[in-house]
Amino acid sequence: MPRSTPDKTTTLREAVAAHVRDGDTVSLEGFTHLIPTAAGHEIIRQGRRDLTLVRMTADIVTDQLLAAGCVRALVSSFVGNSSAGSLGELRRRVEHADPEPLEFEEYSHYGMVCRYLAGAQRLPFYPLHSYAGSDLPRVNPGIRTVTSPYAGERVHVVPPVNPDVTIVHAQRADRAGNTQIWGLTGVQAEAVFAARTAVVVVEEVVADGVVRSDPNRTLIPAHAVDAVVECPRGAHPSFAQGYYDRDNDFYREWSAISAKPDRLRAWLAEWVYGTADHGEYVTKLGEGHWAGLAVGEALSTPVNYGRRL
Amino acid sequence: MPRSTPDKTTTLREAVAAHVRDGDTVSLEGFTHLIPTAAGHEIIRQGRRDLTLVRMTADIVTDQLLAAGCVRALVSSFVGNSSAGSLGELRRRVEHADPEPLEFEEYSHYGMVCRYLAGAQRLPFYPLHSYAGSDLPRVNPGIRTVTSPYAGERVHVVPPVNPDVTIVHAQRADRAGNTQIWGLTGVQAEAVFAARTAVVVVEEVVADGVVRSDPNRTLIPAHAVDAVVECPRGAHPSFAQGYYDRDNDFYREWSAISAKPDRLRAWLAEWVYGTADHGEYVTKLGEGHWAGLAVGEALSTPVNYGRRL
Amino acid sequence: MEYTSSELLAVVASRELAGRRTVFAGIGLPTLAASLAHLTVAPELETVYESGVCGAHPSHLPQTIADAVLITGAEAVLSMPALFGYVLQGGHIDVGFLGAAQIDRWGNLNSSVIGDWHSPTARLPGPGGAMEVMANAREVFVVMRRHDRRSFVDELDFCTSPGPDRALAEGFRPFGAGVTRVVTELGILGRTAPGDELRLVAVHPGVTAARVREATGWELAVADDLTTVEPPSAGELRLLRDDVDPARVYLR
Amino acid sequence: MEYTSSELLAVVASRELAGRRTVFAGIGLPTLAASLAHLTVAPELETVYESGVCGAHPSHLPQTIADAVLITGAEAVLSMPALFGYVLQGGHIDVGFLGAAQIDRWGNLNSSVIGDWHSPTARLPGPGGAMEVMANAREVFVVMRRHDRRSFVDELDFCTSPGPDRALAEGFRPFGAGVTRVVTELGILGRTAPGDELRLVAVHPGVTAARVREATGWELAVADDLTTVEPPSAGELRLLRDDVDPARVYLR
Repeated sequence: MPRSTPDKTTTLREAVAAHVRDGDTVSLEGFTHLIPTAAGHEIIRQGRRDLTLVRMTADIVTDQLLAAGCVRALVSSFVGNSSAGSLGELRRRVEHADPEPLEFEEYSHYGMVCRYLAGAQRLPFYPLHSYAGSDLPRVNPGIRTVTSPYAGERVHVVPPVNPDVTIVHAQRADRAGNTQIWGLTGVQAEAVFAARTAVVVVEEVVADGVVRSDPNRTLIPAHAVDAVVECPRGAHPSFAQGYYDRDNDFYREWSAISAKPDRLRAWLAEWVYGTADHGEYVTKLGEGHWAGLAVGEALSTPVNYGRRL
Repeated sequence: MPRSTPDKTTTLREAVAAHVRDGDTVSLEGFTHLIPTAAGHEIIRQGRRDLTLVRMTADIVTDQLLAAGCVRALVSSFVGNSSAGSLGELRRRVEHADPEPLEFEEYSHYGMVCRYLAGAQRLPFYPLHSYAGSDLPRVNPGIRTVTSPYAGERVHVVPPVNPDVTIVHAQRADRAGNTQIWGLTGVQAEAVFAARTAVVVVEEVVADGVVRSDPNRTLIPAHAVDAVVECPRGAHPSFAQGYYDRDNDFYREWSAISAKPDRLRAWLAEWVYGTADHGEYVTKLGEGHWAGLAVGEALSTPVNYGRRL
Repeated sequence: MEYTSSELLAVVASRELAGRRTVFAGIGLPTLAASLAHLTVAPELETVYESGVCGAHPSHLPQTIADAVLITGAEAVLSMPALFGYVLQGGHIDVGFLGAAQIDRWGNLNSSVIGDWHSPTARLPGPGGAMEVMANAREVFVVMRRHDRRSFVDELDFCTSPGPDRALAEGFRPFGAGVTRVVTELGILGRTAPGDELRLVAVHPGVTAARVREATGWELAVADDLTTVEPPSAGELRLLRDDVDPARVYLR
Repeated sequence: MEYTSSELLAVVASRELAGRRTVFAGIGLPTLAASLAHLTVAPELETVYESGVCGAHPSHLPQTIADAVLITGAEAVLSMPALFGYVLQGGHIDVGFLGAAQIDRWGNLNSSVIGDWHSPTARLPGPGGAMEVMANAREVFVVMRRHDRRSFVDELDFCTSPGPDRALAEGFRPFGAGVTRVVTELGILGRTAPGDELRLVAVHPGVTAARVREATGWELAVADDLTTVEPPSAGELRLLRDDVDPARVYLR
């Protein structure tokens, strides 16, 4: 009676080649945790152009995609290098159209979440309470209002976003795409469900039995996933809970790297164009570097799903 | 730096006495799994009246609350004894106003889910695609439409529900109310967040460390919970994944019990009014009965949350 | 080989799942059909249950859509907001199985009441998630064990789960095709797009079109290329009996 | 005992959390304040982070709101739809901490741009979840290290996160009170309800009302019962230095 699950595993190179096209709307999600950096780097290596990038927290990987000339438009709710400083390329493009303008659609965090919720649920809009009195609706015509048919009060709404492709990073999946995430889970499931195509990049592709021992841990079921890529350490410089820690030094360093266009481009030449794939990037960082990001063990107490006797 | 978590543990008798009042809107959720039967029985024992009961799948415990005269109005999306037959008392009240009428508000399953979603998010309405062309909006004025301010299409909406109290059953919680559920999780978290007051009944109150070893398993955080009650086997005749199986024989038996008003009332006299609390009900069923519902072990593979070295 | 009516319906429904990726199944015949399809025409089919289970691998044949054996070993268990909102309304279901007390010629379904909603002759369980399946699955298969004029009616007492024609008439753009297949003890009714009536497309061996028309509460149209259903093969019956339902939970 | 400006701000902010059940905290001073409050005025306070963490029990002082040490050992980690939708918009947060580049007399905040939004002099990080905290927390505390006319402005360049007055002016009924406390290096501004302006309610020892008014970009009103802030006690400082931030991550 069990189904035989399809095998959707592939390489990052093949997944990006097959699913990310020039002009696409691409969502890369991961809130501080599990940022799909390796996927961003592969998009840069393959030279995609005119992308509309959708990402709540536009941070280092966004700055890199901008500097590589991949991005025409950005949809985001926070454009900063976390608390470590600024995104140099982003600021140059927004403040000085240097080297070219950037179309920018600004929402709040929950506004972005609601856009994914509407997209995932095939709704024409999603209501929220955030924008009453803000100047944001004046510069973003996507933010509108609806009048409730009950007490008649108005409420703000945002439109759905349905990315051509969503790419997320996760700890583990089976080969069919059943994806398990723990620690911060952010908006990854909604971003995947909202997308026409979805690629999941994981630290480990695991045996079916591992996933099925804990089906509640599966936040993204196989039918929502088109490709599964095993790419260990693919979230660096962000972190993967239980696998490696955040590279806080690199975040601080990025503010200096990105402050100078030449230095930023030299960094891309060395670390992205200069590496054939994420495996080379990982090796180039060196085992000493990775040892500094290693984490210890804090295992969850197992739960019993039960078995019919 | 750690906070000292508050202790909200109490007995079912005290929780119902403190939080369920005559005339209240009471939500009891649990979709086949983890139905808060023991809480329903305690409401019957304490003789609450004029309740508006909100429950997606109005099943055995609903029929019992109706028969005990606790319920004036029912809000539901499925009124049947699962696939095992009918709810006798409910049918008598709806079909013949026997022994008294029942106000009935009918939604679909997702309509109910959306009412909880709106309630939990403090939204004036929640949009969904279910009702286009159905006769249900003709008999339920709560189901209305809104026009999208984007492409101008109409979409149906439902109003929020904000129960005076929501009671759910779960596998385990800590004494502060951080509640962990696995297996079917239904709409329990949303029903709790939508409520003004929430009572969580659990198979086990566990040590803080058990909950904190797996924070992603916590679906209901402490701040949303007002009372925590340890009540083993409190979901019978429904089941608790990993604790005991569903009592399918009792489901089938209920169709016969509830078919006759006298027999139903005799059942209540013996099993609810005739037991001081759920502990007595469990004992009265007998260890032989419970042995038939026992389940074996199927443990989840632990995940590593990591520890800073 | 001899076969029962349940076996016939399960086999016929399973064949209709060829090439489908996801099916939203209820308990009983739909679960039998989906399970048989795994072993025959659709090995990679993902079965989704209203309770939140995706990709179940049960140790025993489930007795409810929420049976504990569906959860243990499943690929994913989702909350109801995710299941109904993201999976179903999100458009991820290829085929939804539904039953009903009444069906009309456009595939509209009644599962709420017999008689008037406000004072019904018989109060039925109601919509559950059927309305959502109808509105959001790409197509819907109905399995009705009994084929008679009480169930196949000219006019529904109440329309619980409307097909796309009724949605269109009210100015809403439907997502799915509504009911495309009705499998009964007498044969198969089919329908391809909004605007179509259900037509008799196949009869079981030994059943005439006239007998089906007689059992139907409206003037049932018959397809020009009416065929006879291929009876369950020995292989299909063996799989159904030995692998899918060896304990004879649903096969009677 | 001597103390730094950071220690002063953390201690003063922690005292304001007395009796509160839930606080939505950012990293840095708000985290220090909440952690100190656990040990002093609000032992049962639940700290909630934008990242989804509820009831953190970190082994080390966190460096970001998503630091791995906040997750391991936490009471709950929620998805962003649950955190923003159920917890924050649902009305479960008593106090939200916010910072900003600019604040005006009604407690409206700018964190988006200096200059015109379409061609800014300086592009700042933007709203993040600040707009949601402002709209949905019962009250908001602002901690601003620097108190000067560049930050305390007569008119915002852009209103990112509006207080309830601006919402009311547009016909929306606000949920929370907006900014009720602004703690700075010079003192404390306070405000109780929509319609109120921020007023100087307390100054730090050695600071005059005139100096605060001079550093504020609008005609700052001064409370009749202006008080002097009680300096950090030896006990508060010891807890802050030895228990809350022994590694001096934020205390400088």
